[in-house]
Amino acid sequence: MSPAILNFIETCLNGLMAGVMYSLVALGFVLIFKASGIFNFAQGVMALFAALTLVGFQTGQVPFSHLINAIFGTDIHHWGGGMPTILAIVLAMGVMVLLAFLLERFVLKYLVNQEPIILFMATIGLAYFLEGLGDLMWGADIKRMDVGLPSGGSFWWEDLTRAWAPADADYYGMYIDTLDVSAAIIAAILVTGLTLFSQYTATGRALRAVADDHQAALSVGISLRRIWVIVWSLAGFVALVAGILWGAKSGVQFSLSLIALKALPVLILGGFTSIPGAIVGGLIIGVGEKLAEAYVGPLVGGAIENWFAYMLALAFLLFRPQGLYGEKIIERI
Amino acid sequence: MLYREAGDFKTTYREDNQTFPIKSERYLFWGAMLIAFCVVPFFVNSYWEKSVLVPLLVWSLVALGLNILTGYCGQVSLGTGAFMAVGAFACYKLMTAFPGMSIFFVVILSGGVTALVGMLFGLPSLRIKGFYLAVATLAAQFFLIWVFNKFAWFYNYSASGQITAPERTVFGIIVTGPNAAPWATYLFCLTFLFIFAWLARNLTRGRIGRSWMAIRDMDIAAEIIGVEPLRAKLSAFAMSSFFIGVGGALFFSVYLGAAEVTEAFGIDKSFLALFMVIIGGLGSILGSFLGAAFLVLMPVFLKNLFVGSLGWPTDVAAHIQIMLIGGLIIFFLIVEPHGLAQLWRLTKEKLRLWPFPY
Amino acid sequence: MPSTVQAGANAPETFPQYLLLNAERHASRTAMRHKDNGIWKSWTWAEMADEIRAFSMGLAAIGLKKGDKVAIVGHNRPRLYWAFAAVQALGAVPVPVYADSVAEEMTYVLDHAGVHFAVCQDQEQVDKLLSITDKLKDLHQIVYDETRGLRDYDHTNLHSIDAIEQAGRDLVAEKGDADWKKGIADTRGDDIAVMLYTSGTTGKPKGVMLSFDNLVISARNGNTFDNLTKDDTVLAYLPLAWVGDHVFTYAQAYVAGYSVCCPESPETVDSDRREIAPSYFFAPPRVFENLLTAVLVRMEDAGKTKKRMFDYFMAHARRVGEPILNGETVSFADRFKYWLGELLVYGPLKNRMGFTRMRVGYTAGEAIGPEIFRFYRSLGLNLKQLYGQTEASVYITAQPDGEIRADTVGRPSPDVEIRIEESGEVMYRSPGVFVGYYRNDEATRETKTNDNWVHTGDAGFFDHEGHLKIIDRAKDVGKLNDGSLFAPKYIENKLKFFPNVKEAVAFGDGRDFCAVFLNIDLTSVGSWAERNNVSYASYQELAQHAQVYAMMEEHVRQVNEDLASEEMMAGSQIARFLVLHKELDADDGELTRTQKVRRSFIAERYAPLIDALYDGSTEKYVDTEVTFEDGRKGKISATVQIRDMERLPVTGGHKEAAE
Amino acid sequence: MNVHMREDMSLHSMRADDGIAKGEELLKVDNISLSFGGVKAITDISFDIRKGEIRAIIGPNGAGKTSMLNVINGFYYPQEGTITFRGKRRRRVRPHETAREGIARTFQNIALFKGMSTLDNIMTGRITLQKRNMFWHGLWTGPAEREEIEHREAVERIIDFLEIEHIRKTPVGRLPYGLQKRVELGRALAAEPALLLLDEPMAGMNLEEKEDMSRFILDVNQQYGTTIALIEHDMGVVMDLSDRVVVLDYGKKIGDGTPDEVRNNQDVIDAYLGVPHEEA
Repeated sequence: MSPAILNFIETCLNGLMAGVMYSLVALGFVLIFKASGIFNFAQGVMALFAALTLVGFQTGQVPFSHLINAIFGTDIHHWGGGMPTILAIVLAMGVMVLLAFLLERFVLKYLVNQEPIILFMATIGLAYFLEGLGDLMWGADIKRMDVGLPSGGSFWWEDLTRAWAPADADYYGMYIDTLDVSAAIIAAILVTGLTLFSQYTATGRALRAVADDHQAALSVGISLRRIWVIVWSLAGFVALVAGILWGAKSGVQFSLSLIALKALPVLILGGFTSIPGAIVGGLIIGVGEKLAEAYVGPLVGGAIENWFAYMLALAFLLFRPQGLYGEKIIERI
Repeated sequence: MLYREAGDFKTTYREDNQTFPIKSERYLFWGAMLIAFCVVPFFVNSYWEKSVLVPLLVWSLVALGLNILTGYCGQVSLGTGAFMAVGAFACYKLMTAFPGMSIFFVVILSGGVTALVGMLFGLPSLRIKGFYLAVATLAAQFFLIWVFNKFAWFYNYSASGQITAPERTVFGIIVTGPNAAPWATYLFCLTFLFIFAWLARNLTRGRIGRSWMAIRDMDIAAEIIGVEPLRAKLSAFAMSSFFIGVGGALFFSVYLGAAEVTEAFGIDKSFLALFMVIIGGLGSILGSFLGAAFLVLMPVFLKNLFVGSLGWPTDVAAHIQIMLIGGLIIFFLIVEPHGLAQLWRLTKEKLRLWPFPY
Repeated sequence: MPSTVQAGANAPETFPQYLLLNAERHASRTAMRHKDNGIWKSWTWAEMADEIRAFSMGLAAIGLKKGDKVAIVGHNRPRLYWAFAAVQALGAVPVPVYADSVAEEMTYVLDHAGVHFAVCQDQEQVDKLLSITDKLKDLHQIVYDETRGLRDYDHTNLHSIDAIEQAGRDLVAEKGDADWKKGIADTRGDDIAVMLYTSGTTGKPKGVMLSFDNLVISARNGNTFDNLTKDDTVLAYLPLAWVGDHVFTYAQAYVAGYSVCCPESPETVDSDRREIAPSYFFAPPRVFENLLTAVLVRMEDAGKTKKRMFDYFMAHARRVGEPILNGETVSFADRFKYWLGELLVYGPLKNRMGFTRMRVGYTAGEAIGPEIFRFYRSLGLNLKQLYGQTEASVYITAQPDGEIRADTVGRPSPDVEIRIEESGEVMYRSPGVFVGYYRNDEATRETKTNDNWVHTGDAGFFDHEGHLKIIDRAKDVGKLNDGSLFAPKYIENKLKFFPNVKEAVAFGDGRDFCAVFLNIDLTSVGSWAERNNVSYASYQELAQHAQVYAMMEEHVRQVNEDLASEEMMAGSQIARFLVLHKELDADDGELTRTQKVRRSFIAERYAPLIDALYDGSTEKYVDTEVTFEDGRKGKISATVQIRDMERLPVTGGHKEAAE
Repeated sequence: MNVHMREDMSLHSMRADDGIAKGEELLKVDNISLSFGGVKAITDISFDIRKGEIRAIIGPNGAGKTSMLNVINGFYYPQEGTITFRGKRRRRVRPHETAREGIARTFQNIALFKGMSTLDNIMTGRITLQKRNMFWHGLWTGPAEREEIEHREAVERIIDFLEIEHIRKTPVGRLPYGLQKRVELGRALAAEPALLLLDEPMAGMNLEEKEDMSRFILDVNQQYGTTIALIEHDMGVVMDLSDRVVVLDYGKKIGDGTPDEVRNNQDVIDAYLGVPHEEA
């Protein structure tokens, strides 16, 4: 095959990898929207917060160290010993579940049947709150996320693909980052796990029931509050995984929380309520973005990455306002 | 308790339909205007002007604009930051291209330009609603910021990519640029706010206001009784962008002086504007001012509290400030989803019904 | 614009003449307002005169002539008030009728008055009249104000006021209003101004004929008595056919020139009163009573703090309010606390009730509970009592500012002479005395002596300050064996003003002492029992409960203290009382449908108990037949306790009636 | 002294007269068929509405009454069939255009604007008659305000007509069901319609409220000459109020004529008594 086609394949592959990352974040949105009708804008910040907590535990950082120093004039930062990664992950997951529990008790309980715009606003408030909390607890400097995932180029793949090109072409094989590969695998595992969970387990069915109709779910005895704690913990778990993968890729810093904005077009394409939609949507956006960057970018001055996804979603919306999988909206009067 | 309405009856529809039907409130309003226009300018110093008054006035204007779109017409928009940027850049280009033109008309014209851009990005609202529309406006936000960043023509090919406001005068008084007197900038912004608040009041009291609110409350029924959705939604986008454009122009020329687009007009500005409208109160002009005041004054107050009196480092103070803002927004949405304006209306109603329970 | 009046130099004698005068002197002042379609429409005196002229000449054009009777049926509407003057300008006589009365009631009145024309408000009234035209042989023209629904009625002798006024305007344009004005100039003081039918408590309603002099002079005296001027405003909300409304919103308005405001509809009277805030307000006690209960009920579900504050300041007002209003000396601390109360409670309360600008307020028609009367005065409202009758053009006695008592009706009004017959009946003579009852000379002779003194039918006496006290209907007043006056209603009213006493029946005429039956009020005594966890199985058991008797004894003792303070009544203090084991009920014939005691029936049915009262026994076994709600008959038997009360010596003399 | 409003009760002060005499055909629908993705809501229905009459459309639940109403006012566009209104054949239009032609309606389950008061809700009915553009409204004092007052007077006459003065300034969300229905009728009347579509105006009302609403409907028809298309279940009401009746069942027309003709029509009796219906 000619280098041009190979380059195209390479961009597509990278696009798919990025797409998986987007659908991972989008998954968090879908979970919460399905179960509580809340469009959780804070999913991105939750990923950042989870990542910060994980790194904080790993490196043995003292939480709220800045605040303590400011109040008592002390100067403590670390308490010596770090923590094995697995324990750090479990602890971080524990913090996320605690966060979910507190959230349900102090916020969601009061916002039960508010209009969607009010709920949407509450999650933006939550995003600000978590961002401030994360910085306050673990400090705002950029941290390195290392959980033992392989990273760096995959030489094996590079040699294999070089053989596909004709000998004389000066083609040096495709560059695939192993981290992306492992991320894709983890995401795939997570997605299948979640789909199985929601389809076949009792709580999964309860979760889908609540998503359809709160009153109906309540009437058959499903405790709305328990379901919400579960859902937000699941979203916290997805955020943790996303935080790890994104953190490993581009470091744990504020820009991590902006991935939420990336997930929006994915949700538009895939529809807010379907898990497969989130996955397919993520892949489309990932590939689309990379291709646009590669082929359209140079014509208009490059860096079109951050707005292209929106334009794509917008164009898509104008033809199918209810997204990929949503049913046609019939207005009755 | 304070209201003595007995004997205050209306003999014409004009009286019945006026902005402040209750006599004591009319006096309260005009008294406040007198103080704002004639008393405050003498006492304003550069600290108060720069960090409190001018941002309050400018942000009130922006919040008012967004309230017309989201509060009165029910169209959620996350593109306020970008529309402010359009206003700012239009103002910059006009100032540099026509140095002779008075800053007053420059600001109005840049508002006009923003109105056109607003209508353009309002077109999707005809087919899509709610969250989907919010995403469409997000597209506008990122696209416009990218355009102002990428094409150097907008910032006159300056090396730093920044735009700076040259000095301009109104009736001979310097209003923009470094050596503008505090009271001049204050009065300049205040006049703008007064005119636009009066304009917003007039638009929302008659047929146009009602067609917007009809679209907001139930757009199918509104269409069936004769409200043309295209005209109503686009006029809301246009008028809202006009206000935001003027706000953006003043934000750049009078308040910042110099601005770099991604830093000055990012997505956080859109969120800030939306917070102001929600906390202030959707669908109320007073709500826009209350929301703007709350979100402009609160950080200043917190900064003074944490850094000033408690002496904490600024970054810790900044983090706590963000936390508090997020927390307060959630608190408000729980306690009073209809915002400060509703709290004000409830207290007023309680006072009028005093001593009887509400 | 009607030109100047040629009625000669002397002051106008009739209302049409006042109309033309006011059109001159108050040309641009507002005469009448009406809330219609959301806003208050107003007419100046000049405009009103112009409208009335057109209306009057239009009526003349369809055959209304001097001496005809014109029925006026409807709620308070500007055009119905104009009808009065328009009709009087032609020398005809307006006859207002209660708008809410059913067709049959209206038939008797309209037929008796021989009505030729009828001016009514809307389709509802027109239908009522059309349904009884066969019984009214003289009625041949009906005029209506609101055209709603009347468009396709047969218009041979049915006209809209718009059409009438248009015809009138054409006539004025054609040949001017000279002869109309001359007609007004010819009207004299002694012509009949209006005919008001008294609501027939005693037999069929009688048509009271009041002349212009009656009304104009009474109105002039009334205005000077309370210095009412052209700057005052009045809310017109009472039935047109009631003399109170006619004198206050028509007669005195024309004489003083103040403005009259008609509410949008009977349902919106409260909010309209708040918007207008009248400076001069007149209402029967039941209006003040309903307002007070509305206030107390709404305050019940106010927040705890607000309720405590309200009670605290109301208690303070009850203690200090009236003295401040009467200008007596009050300590600075109390005055300051009252000022605080004005800011926090009384001011807002008056504002909500629309009384902020009320300078003078009157209540009349029946006795007002002292508790209610004191409530309004303690708020700083100048509420006064007035005693009057239709036959007297309202004014007989009125309380002057500064001399206000809870249980008197004040001094004789200007130009009114009053004397008390030896039977205790109050007689009066005044310029306001009515001409006579229409087509009922025999009743006129009975009520009015030939030298113009009028029998009020009420018994009363002057207390030591010269204030008249009404005690009872004349025919019910009796004598104790020792000759002292016995007025059962006066004693019963005093007892019934206690919330725990629902009904009381007094006996004493032709006996040695006064004795009383008492009926407890189940709701208030029941809630008292609940609060003090007193258990009771039935009404009968509660009524005979020892603690309830003690409570009743306390009430009777207080009434005796009251009576003791007036020599005339000291003799009829209550010597013995018992609490009836059964509620007096209209189903058993013991009360009339309007809850008034049927004395003779009770005397005969409870004869054994009455004998027990007077034969000194301390208890009496009795069983009485009762009809239950579902009509079944049953027997209730009980041994009823009888208590003796000691009678206090005459304390008389100290000013304030016992608290 | 303020100027007095025109006292005459004529509502049709602003809408141009359409030159159709009373009793002539105002609206004609021919062979209308409407389906929602395979589900046939209406099949081949034709009937006409004459000017000045009260035309009832009755039928059991799900017979396609409301869908037919939505076709008449342009909310749905039928797959087959033609609609001629005032002699003009109607092409594919948006609902707000039919409102401008003079078709107003009330809704089966109330569609009032919760964010506004009774007065504002009825004023929105005037939107098709108000002309002043954005500029004048910005200025307000002057022509825009005069126009607003003129329309306020017309709305006040309607408020007076419907006897709802006491709730003029209350938000509609707080009103009881019966009053909300009356406000909705007020909003439709405010548009001074040539054809007024009433979708079950008396559903969920007690006897007294029904009598009031019937009186209002009759007054509107007689006093203002408004042609009314009425959907109603209560046969008693239909028989008293309507001049002619169309009976629909399973999306087909099974009866058309005066109330008496329809009452004795066997198909109608079957439809209402639930005789088993052979599938179309």
